[in-house]
Parts: sequence; C-alpha cells; structure tokens
Amino acid sequence: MYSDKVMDHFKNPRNIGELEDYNAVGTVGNPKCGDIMKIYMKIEDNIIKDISFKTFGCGAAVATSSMATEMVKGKTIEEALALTNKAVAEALDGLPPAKLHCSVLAEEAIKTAIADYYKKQGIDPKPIIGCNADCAHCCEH
Amino acid sequence: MYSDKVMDHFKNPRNIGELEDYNAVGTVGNPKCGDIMKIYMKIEDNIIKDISFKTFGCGAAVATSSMATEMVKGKTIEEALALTNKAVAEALDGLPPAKLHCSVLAEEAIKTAIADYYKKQGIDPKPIIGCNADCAHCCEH
Amino acid sequence: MKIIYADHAATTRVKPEVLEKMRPYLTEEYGNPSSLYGFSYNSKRAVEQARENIAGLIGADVKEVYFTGCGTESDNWAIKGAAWANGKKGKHMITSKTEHHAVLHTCQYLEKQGFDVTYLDVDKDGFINPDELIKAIRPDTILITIMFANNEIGTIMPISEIGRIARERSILFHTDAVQAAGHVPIDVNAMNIDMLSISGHKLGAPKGVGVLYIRKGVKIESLMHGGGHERGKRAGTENVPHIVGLGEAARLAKAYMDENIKKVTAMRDRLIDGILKIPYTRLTGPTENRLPGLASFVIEAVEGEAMLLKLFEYGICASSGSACSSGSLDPSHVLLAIGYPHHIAHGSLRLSIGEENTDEEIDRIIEAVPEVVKKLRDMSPVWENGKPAWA
Amino acid sequence: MKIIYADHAATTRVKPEVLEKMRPYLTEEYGNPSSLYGFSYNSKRAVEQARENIAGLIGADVKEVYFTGCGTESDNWAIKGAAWANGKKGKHMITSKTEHHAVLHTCQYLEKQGFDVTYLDVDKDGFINPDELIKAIRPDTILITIMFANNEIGTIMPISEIGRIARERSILFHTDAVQAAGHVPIDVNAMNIDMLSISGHKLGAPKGVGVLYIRKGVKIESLMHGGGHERGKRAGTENVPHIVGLGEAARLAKAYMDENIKKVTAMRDRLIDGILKIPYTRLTGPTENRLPGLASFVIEAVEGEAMLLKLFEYGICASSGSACSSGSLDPSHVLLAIGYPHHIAHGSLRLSIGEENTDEEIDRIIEAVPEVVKKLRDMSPVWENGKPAWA
Ligand SMILES: Cc1ncc(COP(=O)(O)O)c(C=O)c1O
Ligand SMILES: Cc1ncc(COP(=O)(O)O)c(C=O)c1O
Repeated sequence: MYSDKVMDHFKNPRNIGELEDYNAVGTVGNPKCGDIMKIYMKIEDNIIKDISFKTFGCGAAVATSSMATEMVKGKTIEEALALTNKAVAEALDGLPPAKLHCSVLAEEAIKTAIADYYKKQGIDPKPIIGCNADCAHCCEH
Repeated sequence: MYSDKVMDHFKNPRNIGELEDYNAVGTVGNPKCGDIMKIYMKIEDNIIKDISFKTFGCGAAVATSSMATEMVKGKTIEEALALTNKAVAEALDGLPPAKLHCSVLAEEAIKTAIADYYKKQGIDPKPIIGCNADCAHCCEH
Repeated sequence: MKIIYADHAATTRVKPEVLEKMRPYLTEEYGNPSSLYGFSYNSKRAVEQARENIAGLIGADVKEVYFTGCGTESDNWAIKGAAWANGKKGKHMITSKTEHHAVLHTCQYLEKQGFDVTYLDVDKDGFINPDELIKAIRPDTILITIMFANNEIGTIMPISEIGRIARERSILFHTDAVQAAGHVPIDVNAMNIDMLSISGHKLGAPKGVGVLYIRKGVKIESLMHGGGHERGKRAGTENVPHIVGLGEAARLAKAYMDENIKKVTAMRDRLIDGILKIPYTRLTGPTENRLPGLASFVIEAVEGEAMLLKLFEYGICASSGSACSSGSLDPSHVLLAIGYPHHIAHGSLRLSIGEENTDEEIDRIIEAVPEVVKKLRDMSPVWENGKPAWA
Repeated sequence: MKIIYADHAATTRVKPEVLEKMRPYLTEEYGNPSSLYGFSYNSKRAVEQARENIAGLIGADVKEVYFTGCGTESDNWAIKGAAWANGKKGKHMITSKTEHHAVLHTCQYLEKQGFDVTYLDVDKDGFINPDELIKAIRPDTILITIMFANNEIGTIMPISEIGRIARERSILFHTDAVQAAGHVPIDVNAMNIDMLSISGHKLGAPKGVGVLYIRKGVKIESLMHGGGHERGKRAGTENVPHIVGLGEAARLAKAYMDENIKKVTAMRDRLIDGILKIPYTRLTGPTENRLPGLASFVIEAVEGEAMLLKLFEYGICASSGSACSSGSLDPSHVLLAIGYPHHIAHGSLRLSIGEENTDEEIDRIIEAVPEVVKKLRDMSPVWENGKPAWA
C-alpha cells in the first residue's frame, strides 16, 4: 500500500516528458527488470534550470522519478549529487520495502544525467560522481 | 445425533425399574466401560410375562434397553432369544456407529436373563444360548 | 423452551458487536488484502487492525501475530514447525498428559517421525510439577509445550514458572492458550512465552479462525506453503471477516476483562457450591488458579452423556468428558490423568459459563442438575440404597 | 466513483443468497457441531447439507468431501499428505511449471525432504503435453498434481486425459481446481480425479474455507492432528458459517452453471476483442479450453502495476502478473513458462469477470484500458514512434 504522497505523484507526475532543449540525459534500469528511468536536464551556470523524466515502471518508479525531479529542480549540481534515495523515499512519506529499489533508481538517474553533462563538457565524471554512471543494473538492487 | 425414536425411548423409557416378582435377572457390562444393563423378567409357561430394566449408561444404552424390553415382552423364550442387536437398532431407526455396541449389550442382557432363568431351573443354558451368559465384556464391543 | 447455554468452553456465540464489525467484510468490502488497488485497502487495514488488537491482548508486537484457520492449526504449526526447524539441535520435546488432542495427537505424530516426547504427569488438580519439568529436560530438549488452561477441568498451569525454566535453558516454550486467551490476563513477555495458540470461537469470535503468536527470532517451519501471506509464514488468502471478528473480540475481552472475571467467577462459584450439594459429587480441577467460567465435576453412578441429554430436556447445554460423549471407549484422558478410575470418570459433567449468563440461569442449572441426577440414579443398577455400588 | 470489479480470479463478493444462508450460523445457531445436545444439531446438519452440495457439484460421494481452512490448505494437504503416506512406494511426483504457488512451493518443500519432482513444461497457451507426462512417469511416481485451470491465463488443462493416464498406471492424481470449481463442469469419476482442491472465495463464498475431495481408498496423511472432526481426517472445530456459505455457493453454481458460462463467456470474448485492438497487445493463454471469465494480456512498453493503479482511477479492479505487483523481481512464473521474455511479461494485465458484471461495465473497461495504456506509453522511455523500443 502506497502513501498518499506516492499516489499523488503517480497520478499527477511532475516534470513529465522530454525537455525540448536539454543538455544532459541519463537512463537507468533495463526492460528486463521492468524499471527504466530516463532523466532530461537543462543545466546552466552549474544550476539545474529545468528537468523532466520518462519512466517505464511501477507506481513507485513513476512517483520516485517525479519526486526526485522536483527535489533537484533549480538546485546546483552539487546539491543534486547530494540527493539520496533515502531522502526521496522520505519525501514520499516512505515506500514499501519491496519498492525501495525505485528510490535508488531515481537517485542514480539524477547522477547519470549529471555524468552525461560532464562527459559532454569533456570532463571525466567518475571522480566526481563516484561511478561510471552506466547504471543498467536495477535488478541487482 | 440420535434418531427421534432413540430420544423418545431415552426420555420416556419403557419398563423401567425392578420387577417385584421377577424369576430371572441378568446383568451385562461393567462400570469401567460406563455401560451396565440389568434386566428383570417374569417368565411363565415359556413366556416373558413381564420385564423391566435398570441401566447405567449413555442415551443409546438407555434407549436400547427400553426398546429391547418392549420387543420381547409377551414373547416366548425362543422368540426372545432370536432377538438380534440389529433388530433392536433398526427398531430405533438406527444408531450412530459408535453406539452400536449398546444394541449388542441389550441383546446380551436379554440372553443373560434367560440364561439365569434356565440356571435356576437346573438347566445348563450354554447349549441353548450359545455362551456362558457371563457377559461383562462390553469394552470389547 | 429457552436455552441456557453453559458450554462456553466448547464454543461461544459470536458477540453482536463482533458481528457488527465483521459485516462490511462479508458484504461490500470483499477486496483481497493482497490486491493492489485502493478497493482492497480497507480489507488490508482491517486485518492489520485486528492484528494490533491481538497483540494488545497478549502484550505482543504486531509483527509477532499470525492468523491461522483454527486453534488446532496454531497448535499443529507451533509444534511441528518448531520440531522440524530445530530437529537438528535435538529431538526431545516435553508436554503434559492433560493437553488438548490438538497437542497430544500432534506430539504422537512427531513420535512416529522419530521425535521423543515426555508426557509430564499432573497432580490431582491437574497441575504439572515444575520440578518434574526441570528433571525431564535433557540436552536435546528443543520444545516445551504446556497448555495455559485446561479445557476440561479449568486448571491454569504455572505458566510464568514454566516460561522462566524454559527461557533460562534457551528451550522454546509454546502454550495452547485456546481456553485462556481473552479470559485471563496473558503477557507473553512477562511470562516468557515463545509461541501461543488462540482460537476465535472461544472468545466471542466465529469458529474457523485462530492465531499463532511467534516471538521474533523463533525458528519455525511453515505448515502451509504457497503465497506470501502473513509475511511469508502462513500462506492462504486471509479469512478477512473472521480475522476482523477475532480482533474485535480481543479488544472487547481486554477492555472488559476485570469486570468479566469478577462476574463470571462469582457465578461459577455459586454453581460449584450448588452442584456439590449432590451426594457423591466432586469438583474436578483446582479451586484456585482455575478458569473463571469453568465448573467441572464427576457425579458418581450416572453416565455423562445421559446427563447431558437429560439436562437438555431443561434447555441446558453442557458438556462431558465421558467416553460416550466423545465416541471413544475410554473416558477423558484428563480425568484419568488426574487419577479418577474409569467408572467415576464416566460421570463427568462440565458447565462452562460466560459473562452473558445470568444469575437466574445459574439458579435454574442448580435446580436442574440434582433432578437429572436423581432420575438417572433411580434407574441406575449401580446406585443402591443412596450410594454407588462401589462406595 | 462506482467500482467495476474485474478481479474475480483474485476473490469474489459473497453472494447475497449465500450470506443469507450463513446468517443463522453467525448468530443464534452457534452450537458446536461436535456437541451432543439438540441445540447443536442444526449446526451439524448444516455442515452435512453443505457437504452434499459440494459432492453434487463435482459428482463425488458426500463421504469423500472434507472441509479445510482455504484452498492453500487443500493443496498442501493433498500433496504432502499423499507424499508422506505413499513415500515408501516411491519418491517421485509430477506437476507443471504453471501451478499456483500453493502447489509449487509445497512441491519445493517436499524436494527438500527428499522427494523428486518433475515440473512439466507447458506450450505457448499453457497446456501440458500428455505425451510428455507419460514420458515423465517413472516406476517410483506416486503423485501427479496438475491444476484444473490456470489462475493467470485461464488455461483449462486436459484433465480427463491426465486422469486416464494416471488411473491406467495406478498413480494418484490431484488437481487444484480452485479456479475451476463452480465455473466449469467437473466430474471426479468421469475425469478419474483422486483428489481435488476448492477454495470458497473464488465462487461467491467467503475467504477462509476450502474443500479437499479425497476419493475413497486414497491413502493420505493428515495435515492437522487433533480432534476427530471430518471423520478423523482434518481436526479443528468446523467453520460452520463459511462451510454453509460454500455449500450454498456450490448449489447455486451448479444450478446456474450453463447460464453463467454462456453469459460470462460472451462478456469475456467482447472484452478480449476490445483490448486486442490496442497495438502491441497479445492475449495470454488459449482461445479454446479457457476459463469463461478470464481475459489476460500482455501489453508492451507499459508496466503491469502502473496499469492497475491507473485503471483504479477509473474504478476498475484488475490484476497483473508483473514483478512489481507481486513484490518480487521476476514477473509471473506463468508468463515466463509460456515463453514471454521478462520485458514483455512485465506488461501483464488480467481482467477476470463474473456473472454479476454487466455489458455496460465491459464497455467501460474497453474504453478505459486504451486510455490508460496511452497515458503510460506517453511517459514510457521504451515507447518510441508508436512502437516499443524493442520492436
Ligand atoms: C489456482 C489457485 N490455487 C490455490 C489458490 C489458493 O487458495 P486460497 O487463497 O483460498 O488459499 C488460489 C487462489 O488464491 C488459486 O488461484
Ligand atoms: C485447549 C484447546 N486447544 C485447542 C482447541 C482447538 O481449537 P479449534 O477447535 O479452534 O481448532 C480447543 C478447542 O476445541 C481447546 O479447548
């Protein structure tokens, strides 16, 4: 059973679709696992000016995508990188244990998009983000 | 669950008590088993002129005693000896399987009383009745 | 004829307030608690509310409460589940001679599987002796299962002491509390109980629902494999209406326990005093540490089933541990275990009352029983000159 | 918002006529069927009447019908009971890959106990191949357990053929008929079924009651030890109200079966036709030999749980075999067994209807599902240019 917040973000997802003028994009998950999140960002002056997502997945996957995008919108890259899956789950008033992996996915999706931004700038994201940002391993969560 | 007939004979047992002028008496069962039937008869001219019983036991024990005494009252000794437990059970519209031994007991009580009658006449009942009429083995039924 | 129901240890009427709580889950709220859509949330919440009520009744955590299909299932699960899960540690279990068949037959079944069971003797009032329990414990003892309260003679076992003995030796302790739950205070922590069985129909909920309390950390195998219900431990779609009923019955039992105990005990004691006026009649079970509602006797030279049938001519519903009433040839194993010979055990009578009984009903029972006994003794060949043949 | 209940394979509403029959046994008729006095006769008779109705539904003798606490218990009892009772003859059992977890997890449990289980493959429509069954049989095969009808894709197995194969070789045949009983004709004799499981809440009776049919002469161990209930085979005080409800539901199911099959099949077929208009959507399970009420699909590039939640925004209750709806990581074992890859199996949708559904409701479902699918595909990163990324 989902919290009212989860249901609200599932029913009325914020920031949905594909940004017209994004300059960073990240995809995590894979269809085998039934969860794919794709996050589009428009980053300017180190700030996430705009953000959107597309998600294939369960109610929690949609809601965590929606919530995570809300939480980093207008924030600096550093602030966005500091977003934890726990913070996303808490902002949604909690998730059922079996669904916690969705909040992990949301955190990773944000990081992957930012990694894409760095890569496009010719910067190696690995030292900054802590992984190669090629997360397609949702099934292991 | 007992038939209405059983309940009727339990609630209003026929031929109850001790005959004043009996000339035959038989007891079967034992207190260990929780079933004792004692049958009193007044036999004249080979006919069971009167009969009564006392029973310590369950509903079926009382009802089979009552029914068995009814069935042999006024009958010849031979007719009484021909009474089977099955006939008693049938006359009561059946007995639950766990209670069939009560009808056996009733049959034996009749036979034991008749054996007593023969013994008092100095006749060995065994060849006539088929057992030594010392039935205190209800538990084995 | 008005029925006087004095057989609450056999089963109880569903309390009207309990049925009221169940009603939605028998009608419009039929969602499967496992379903995902909002329609089923009410079913799910109702089951969890019931779980909280049960936890509250016995001082457990909600996560330690598992719903089952009856008290018998709870007993089977606790004993077999613990035996199978801990069989590598040891094969010895300890129980008592006066347990319910749900425990005894389960133990006998496990004996056939290679387990070794000690059946403790009880004294004349039905109590086990804690010293004998200690003596029976072996290095390979994995489980002690002793009932909380006896269903035939009302003996409340020294549960706290048994719990302490078991805990000190790290042996699992299960108690069949089917007759006790909702009727006397239970605290699984203070009493060091690891597993505890409850059956709904003994406390004003319907037949066909039970609970097994399992302390966190207790190793137990499942009895029912399948879906992930009851946190993966007991498969099968939840009996939502009955679970809701049991929850409400537990809540009511807790709220009114002191009051009910006082009221029921007073009626019971009056009943006992009244019945004991009949000559050659004895109380079975103790006078102290006795279930509040249970009055049980042996009445000599009459047979139990015959008493029940005659009592029902007065509208009185009662019970007996006589052989005839059980369909077996031996009278109650409980009466034999407390030392009665067969011929006396056959005259067993159990009157078990509840808070909805009235003083007037008690009066009518006290009047009726002697009449019934007289009628039966009058036709009994083992009643002679005002006493039993064996007296 | 009005609920459109299209999840009858998950559970059903208690039919009002069924509840009416149950009512006395939830109120004044609370006697324990095992009690001796007249007050309890009505409970006892009611249980026996229910037994007759069940026997009538499946062509059994009343003495072959045993009441249990749920379908899961029936499956566990049949399989474990037969395995344990016949374990000396052999240790091999045969089942299929698409059984309900109540069967599969029970078989896996027995494997840990040293039994050897063959899990037969099924074809793309969910049927086992009788030739493969024959090939799988070994001299030590003691039990074949194959479900009557599948709960996710509606496949009705070739039961008569399986029964014949089993009977010719004197191997016990159990079938989980939880989804079939009351919905399609069953004749345990004509079909050579030795044991058959039923669950009340799939045919308009309450949750928490089941039946195991056991053919006379079948050797089976008890799962529940204790009192002598159910002719000594299944201990535990009878759930009288639920048993009465199940009996009445069985009577109604038999009386209206032809009519219901016709009505429900017509609605189902319309539903299937409507849903299949959605591109990249497939029917799962067969078109023939299919449960009358069950319409099941995989819809590509959308995830099952999300569909259910969105459908409930329209008031529609449905089900899915997606991983997310089951709380596991792998999607339904049934969809994998019939050959769907994970990414497609995630888009599973099951609509299961009953005779109380209306044509209007079917219309509303046919309207709603495409809308829901469109909304989800619009936000799906694997839906590109009107087709799945993998298409
Ligand atoms: C095919 C099948 N078998 C067994 C069961 C288990 O029945 P119950 O939930 O009554 O235990 C179900 C339904 O849950 C089922 O669909
Ligand atoms: C002490 C005790 N244990 C277990 C049971 C079994 O409970 P149920 O009938 O609900 O299976 C009973 C009552 O029947 C009982 O009195």
